[in-house]
Amino acid sequence: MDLTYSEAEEAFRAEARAWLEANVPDGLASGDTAAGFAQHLDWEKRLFEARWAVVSWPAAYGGRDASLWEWLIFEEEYYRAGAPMRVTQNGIFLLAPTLFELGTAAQQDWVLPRMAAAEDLWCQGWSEPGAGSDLAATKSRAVRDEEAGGWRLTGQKTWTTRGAFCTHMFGLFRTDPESERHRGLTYFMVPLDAAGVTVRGFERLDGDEGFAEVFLEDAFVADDEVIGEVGEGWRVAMATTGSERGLTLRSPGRFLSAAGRLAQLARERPEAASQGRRDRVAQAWIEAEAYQLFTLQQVTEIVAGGSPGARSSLNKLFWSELDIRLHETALDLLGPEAELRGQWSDGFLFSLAGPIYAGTNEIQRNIVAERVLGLPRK
Amino acid sequence: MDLTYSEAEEAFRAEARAWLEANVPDGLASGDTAAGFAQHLDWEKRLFEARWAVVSWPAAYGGRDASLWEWLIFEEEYYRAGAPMRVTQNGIFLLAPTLFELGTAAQQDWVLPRMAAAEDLWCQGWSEPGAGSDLAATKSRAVRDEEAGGWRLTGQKTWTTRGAFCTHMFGLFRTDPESERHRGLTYFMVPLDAAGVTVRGFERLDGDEGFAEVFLEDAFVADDEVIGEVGEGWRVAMATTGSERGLTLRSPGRFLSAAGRLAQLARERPEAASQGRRDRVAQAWIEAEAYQLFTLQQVTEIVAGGSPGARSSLNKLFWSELDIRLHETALDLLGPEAELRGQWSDGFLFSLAGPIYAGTNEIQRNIVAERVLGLPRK
Amino acid sequence: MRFALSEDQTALRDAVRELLGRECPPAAVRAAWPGAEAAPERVEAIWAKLAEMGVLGATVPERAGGLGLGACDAVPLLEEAGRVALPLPIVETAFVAAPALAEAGDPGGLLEGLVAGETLVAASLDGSGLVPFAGCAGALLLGAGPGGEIRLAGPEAAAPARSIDGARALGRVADREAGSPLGLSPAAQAAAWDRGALGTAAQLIGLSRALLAMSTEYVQERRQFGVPIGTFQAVKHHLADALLGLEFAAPAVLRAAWSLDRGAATASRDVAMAKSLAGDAAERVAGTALQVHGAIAYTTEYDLHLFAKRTWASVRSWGDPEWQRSRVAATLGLGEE
Amino acid sequence: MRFALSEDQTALRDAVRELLGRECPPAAVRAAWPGAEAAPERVEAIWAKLAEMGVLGATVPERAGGLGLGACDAVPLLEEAGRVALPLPIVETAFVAAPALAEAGDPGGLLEGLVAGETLVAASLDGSGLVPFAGCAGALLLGAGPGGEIRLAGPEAAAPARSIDGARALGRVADREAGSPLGLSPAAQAAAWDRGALGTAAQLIGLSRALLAMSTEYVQERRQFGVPIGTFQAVKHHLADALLGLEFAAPAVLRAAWSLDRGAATASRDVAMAKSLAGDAAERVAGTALQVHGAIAYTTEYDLHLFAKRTWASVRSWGDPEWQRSRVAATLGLGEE
Repeated sequence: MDLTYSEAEEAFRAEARAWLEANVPDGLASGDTAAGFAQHLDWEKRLFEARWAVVSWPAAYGGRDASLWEWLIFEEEYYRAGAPMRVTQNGIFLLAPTLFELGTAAQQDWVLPRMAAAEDLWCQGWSEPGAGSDLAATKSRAVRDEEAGGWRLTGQKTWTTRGAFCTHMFGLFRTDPESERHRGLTYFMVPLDAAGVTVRGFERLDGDEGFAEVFLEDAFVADDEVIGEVGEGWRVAMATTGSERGLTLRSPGRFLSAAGRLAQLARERPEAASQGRRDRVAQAWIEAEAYQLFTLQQVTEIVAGGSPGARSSLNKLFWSELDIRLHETALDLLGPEAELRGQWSDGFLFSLAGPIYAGTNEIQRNIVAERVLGLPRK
Repeated sequence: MDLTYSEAEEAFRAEARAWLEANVPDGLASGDTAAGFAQHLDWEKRLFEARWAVVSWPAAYGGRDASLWEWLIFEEEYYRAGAPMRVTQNGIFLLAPTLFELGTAAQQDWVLPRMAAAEDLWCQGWSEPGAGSDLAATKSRAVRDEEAGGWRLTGQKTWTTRGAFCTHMFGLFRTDPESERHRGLTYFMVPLDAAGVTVRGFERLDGDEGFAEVFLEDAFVADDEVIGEVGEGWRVAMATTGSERGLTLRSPGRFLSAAGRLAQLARERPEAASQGRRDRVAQAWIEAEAYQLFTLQQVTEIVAGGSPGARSSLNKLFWSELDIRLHETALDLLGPEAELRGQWSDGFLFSLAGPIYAGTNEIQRNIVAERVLGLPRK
Repeated sequence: MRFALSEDQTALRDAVRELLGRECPPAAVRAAWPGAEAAPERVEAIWAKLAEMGVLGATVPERAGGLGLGACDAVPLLEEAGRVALPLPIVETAFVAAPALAEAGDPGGLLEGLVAGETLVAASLDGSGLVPFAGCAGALLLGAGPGGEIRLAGPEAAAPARSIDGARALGRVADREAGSPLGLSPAAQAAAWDRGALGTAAQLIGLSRALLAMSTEYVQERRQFGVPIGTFQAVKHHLADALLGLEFAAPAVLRAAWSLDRGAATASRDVAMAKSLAGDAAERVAGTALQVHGAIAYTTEYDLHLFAKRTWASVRSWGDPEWQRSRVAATLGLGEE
Repeated sequence: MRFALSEDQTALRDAVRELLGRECPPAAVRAAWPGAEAAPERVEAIWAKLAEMGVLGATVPERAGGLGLGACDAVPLLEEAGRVALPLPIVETAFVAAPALAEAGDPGGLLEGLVAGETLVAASLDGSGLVPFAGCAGALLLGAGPGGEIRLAGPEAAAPARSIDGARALGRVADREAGSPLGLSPAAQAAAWDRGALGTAAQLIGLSRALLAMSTEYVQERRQFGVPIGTFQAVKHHLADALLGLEFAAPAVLRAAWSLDRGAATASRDVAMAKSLAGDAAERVAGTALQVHGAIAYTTEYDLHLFAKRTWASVRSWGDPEWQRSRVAATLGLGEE
């Protein structure tokens, strides 16, 4: 056991903290509106210029070759400083890990630096109207265009976060028309300005245009936009969903910061903070700490060569349900003011998506029961 | 809406209250021990002599022809007076409704008065080692003995509450050896002193010998001990399980009384009753009231000719989980003293059985979803 | 003993249900949101029809042009208003302001217009200064806190505020001295609070019934992994639990109405119990509805959010569940430390 | 940064796990119940073997005959003691009394016998006067309340009391002046309380692991409706939730041990967090274990109750979860009203 960071790590923290304190912008509009997205892009570009956009990536792609520990430290400081949610996160946290693992050198060299610099903006194309939790039900198809050296994509993707503001999309398409379920799928990167692609933004629960539908009709994608082998898309995608559910999207820093703000709210409203509510504030704060400790244990295992595997479903269950409880407690402290639009009510609406996306919590519980506890599938 | 009782009903209440106040015994030993059972039998006989044992039955069987409202009033007064759990309840509340509905006049005339008078003591023989929630998996069998005019019973029943102290058992046996699941079962009444019957008591969670296994080997039961048609046992039993889950076993009086004692405990221990705990005490008390109100609504429907049907699963879910929460709150108020044997810890252990017996709460939730909300089975 | 609505009560409720089902589909609720494409006239038309049926004056004495009905008659109607997420202050106008104004001798001369559907009255008695439906009201009832002094003010006292539920037309009154005192007795002030809390509880029951019905329908249509998601045991149990809370809250709401009508000593406690049970049940139903719908619930293009947001706002209006339980605790001798 | 046991710590833990797995099967736990058929010698033999391995003196300084180890070394061993529901005061003797006596200069001259396994010490510092394992102890540590004065008394100070867990050999001390003060500093008194709470938290983790393992095994064997009940989604989700609580409590227990060893300013807070998380997780695991087992869990002939009853008793010993959270709340500036 050694729960201290090294001097070098503490120096890294100090550098990050100082830069963030000096640079974090105040009061950006929501990154899920057209105007706000532009403001966020500006912030993303500043992050990139100071080499804070992708700290764990190689220096060649704009990163700092940071260790997992340093990545955790950066995330902690990022949220502690009140910095905004990353509008580039779907590329950085979902597509990039796949490229690092299964992309060609050419793909890595072309896509990653532009992603880090927020020149290309990536959205994910997982869900379809009939395929939400059930990704294997993907119906969008890709037909071989031998002559042009690529594929013609047709179908509809939906719930693509910030799709209306992005330049590229990644997702699965069925390349073998005879195939069923997990077989015959291929993983594509799709430029959204290609002919035959139409994007329509639509409103999320909080009123922002945070979602989009992407319609494809014979849209051409070249061979070098395929990640991994043709027909192996399911396996390729699983690498990404693993990291989506795992450490990356939900670093402890976010919840530690939210729990700290919750305690602050309770201190500011002693008349509303009955003892029962103080108990819930303490519970939320304890759970944020517990999530941090669980993560430290998990990163220790990863650093030692282990892999969280199905246990990353435990992360997803814990943070997503903690996030809701934490925000509900804040709303209860706010009482009649809870319904006012603002940080807490918006955060509450946002938190409600947690148990739904990236594999519903019902599916995560199945995974924990079957793959961690070893219960029979059928 | 009329939430008042009539003058006659209030007079009934006054009579019951006066008699109970004068007669309820103090400090009986547990009715699930041999010594305690004898004390309880004495109480049961006094109840019968004063015609309070089976108020809703016809006078000819020892009852008072009480209405459902009067029955509720009696139950309320019974628990309010701190009177003990009824050791005769499995006969009165499970077997008797079946006999009233499907028994022959001869069976009714013979069995019911002796049951009311606590001369015959009935235990239920539903569960078998391989058939708990899944009653249709019953394996115990009955073979026809044409000559003797009856059946030979062989098999094993288990979890029969107070079986070691009872004189008779009712339960299902497979009369058609070729049959499967719900078909080919027959409902028998079995004298436990019959040759070939062995009863072995065993300990419940609270340390009392409250359970028994009943082993049958070629035990003879005459034809007139069959209720309903041979082979129709499932249908006959369902009438009983309906009332087991329904109003009868868990009248609101029991929870109103327990919630009142919980509030008393909180008043007596102001130092332990933090505001958070007071909130839980109030919640338990509110839920006991809600159960009472739900029941009044339900009885109104029944009196008007309706039947609760699958909605009785809502009763079971609510009272069984309320009972646990209520006792957990008491244990939290008691703190380190919670582990002492006594009314609250015994009540807690007892409450834990609630979500298990008479159809687990998992099965009850399936019933609510499928038969009340109309969701598809498969 | 008879715990059920009378035939008359059922008939009136069914008529209102039929009216609102026809006149107030989700599109009408959307029309009440700021910047809505649909015409707000649609919303106004509903109010006129409710007035025509006598609903707005239901609890106003007959001598003052109302129907002279009680809470047991009105509460089922408010449940129906909840079921369609009616974007109008029916609880505040018909169930709080109308009896309060009648009791106070109608100082502003509003009652006739109120019963006729010409004047909408918004109300906020919790002292927060946040007034739902201030944006569409012709008058405001403003309270200093539960059971405290109540003042009557003009709509100009409120500035617009942004609610998560755009159809609430939320306003904020900064001036605690706005308007003039109604001059109600403490008992009438307490009754006004109880009526607001009970009416909101009834609306929450209706909202929950709508959300549960939508969810039950959706899980039978939506297929994943080759089967309707309603066949999954986890989905079944979520919905069973949602129904459970709702079915045990609804009778408490009706009982509180009965206690109010009878002037029972326990009336305030019974209202507190009703609002806390209804609030907790509704919060659970809304959460469950979102979860079983999955992503589709998470867009405003789907109707679910209209009902869920009204629920979240209403749960914490007129006393949230924990506050209401503290009132019950006090009656159990579990006072403040 | 390295959040994991060292190789030495793991090896010691594995050795203790192996020993206890062999020597302390459920039959040995049963032997500790009053009126047990099995011989109590079986229980005594386990203690002797733990002494032989050095476990009882693990946290005693080497100069006093111990191993001089820290909380991070000891806590995994206490988890193992929980895993087998060891019916002996290992937390109290080896983790509370041993360091406290060493700190106090061993006034009763008990330390040598304690390390050798000859003297068992029971402890109760919460001021309730209820002392688990008083019935098998040679000495008692009695506290006036969390962090309060601690006295050393003989076993005759306790009269037997009846616990739901017969193996706890519960005693009750009526005389608050029994024995004589140990003369510890306030800091040492606070540390003794923290160690008791943390050790109990570790035992709860072990108990929960055992209960969860039993349950996971049982639901794969037990068939109803023609399939193992572990295939039902409701059962799967119950067990997944039980694991979830447990997996997020266990690291907090280890972190609190680290904080104690380092004398961190946050040590008491970290212990409070650990005990509250472990207590809530354990209560949930025990309830789930009972529910998925069904009727069989409800008889004392099956072993489950040995673990469940120890759990229920331990959750409310050394500060229940809510009390522990109030300590955390105080560090967040959310003091008493």
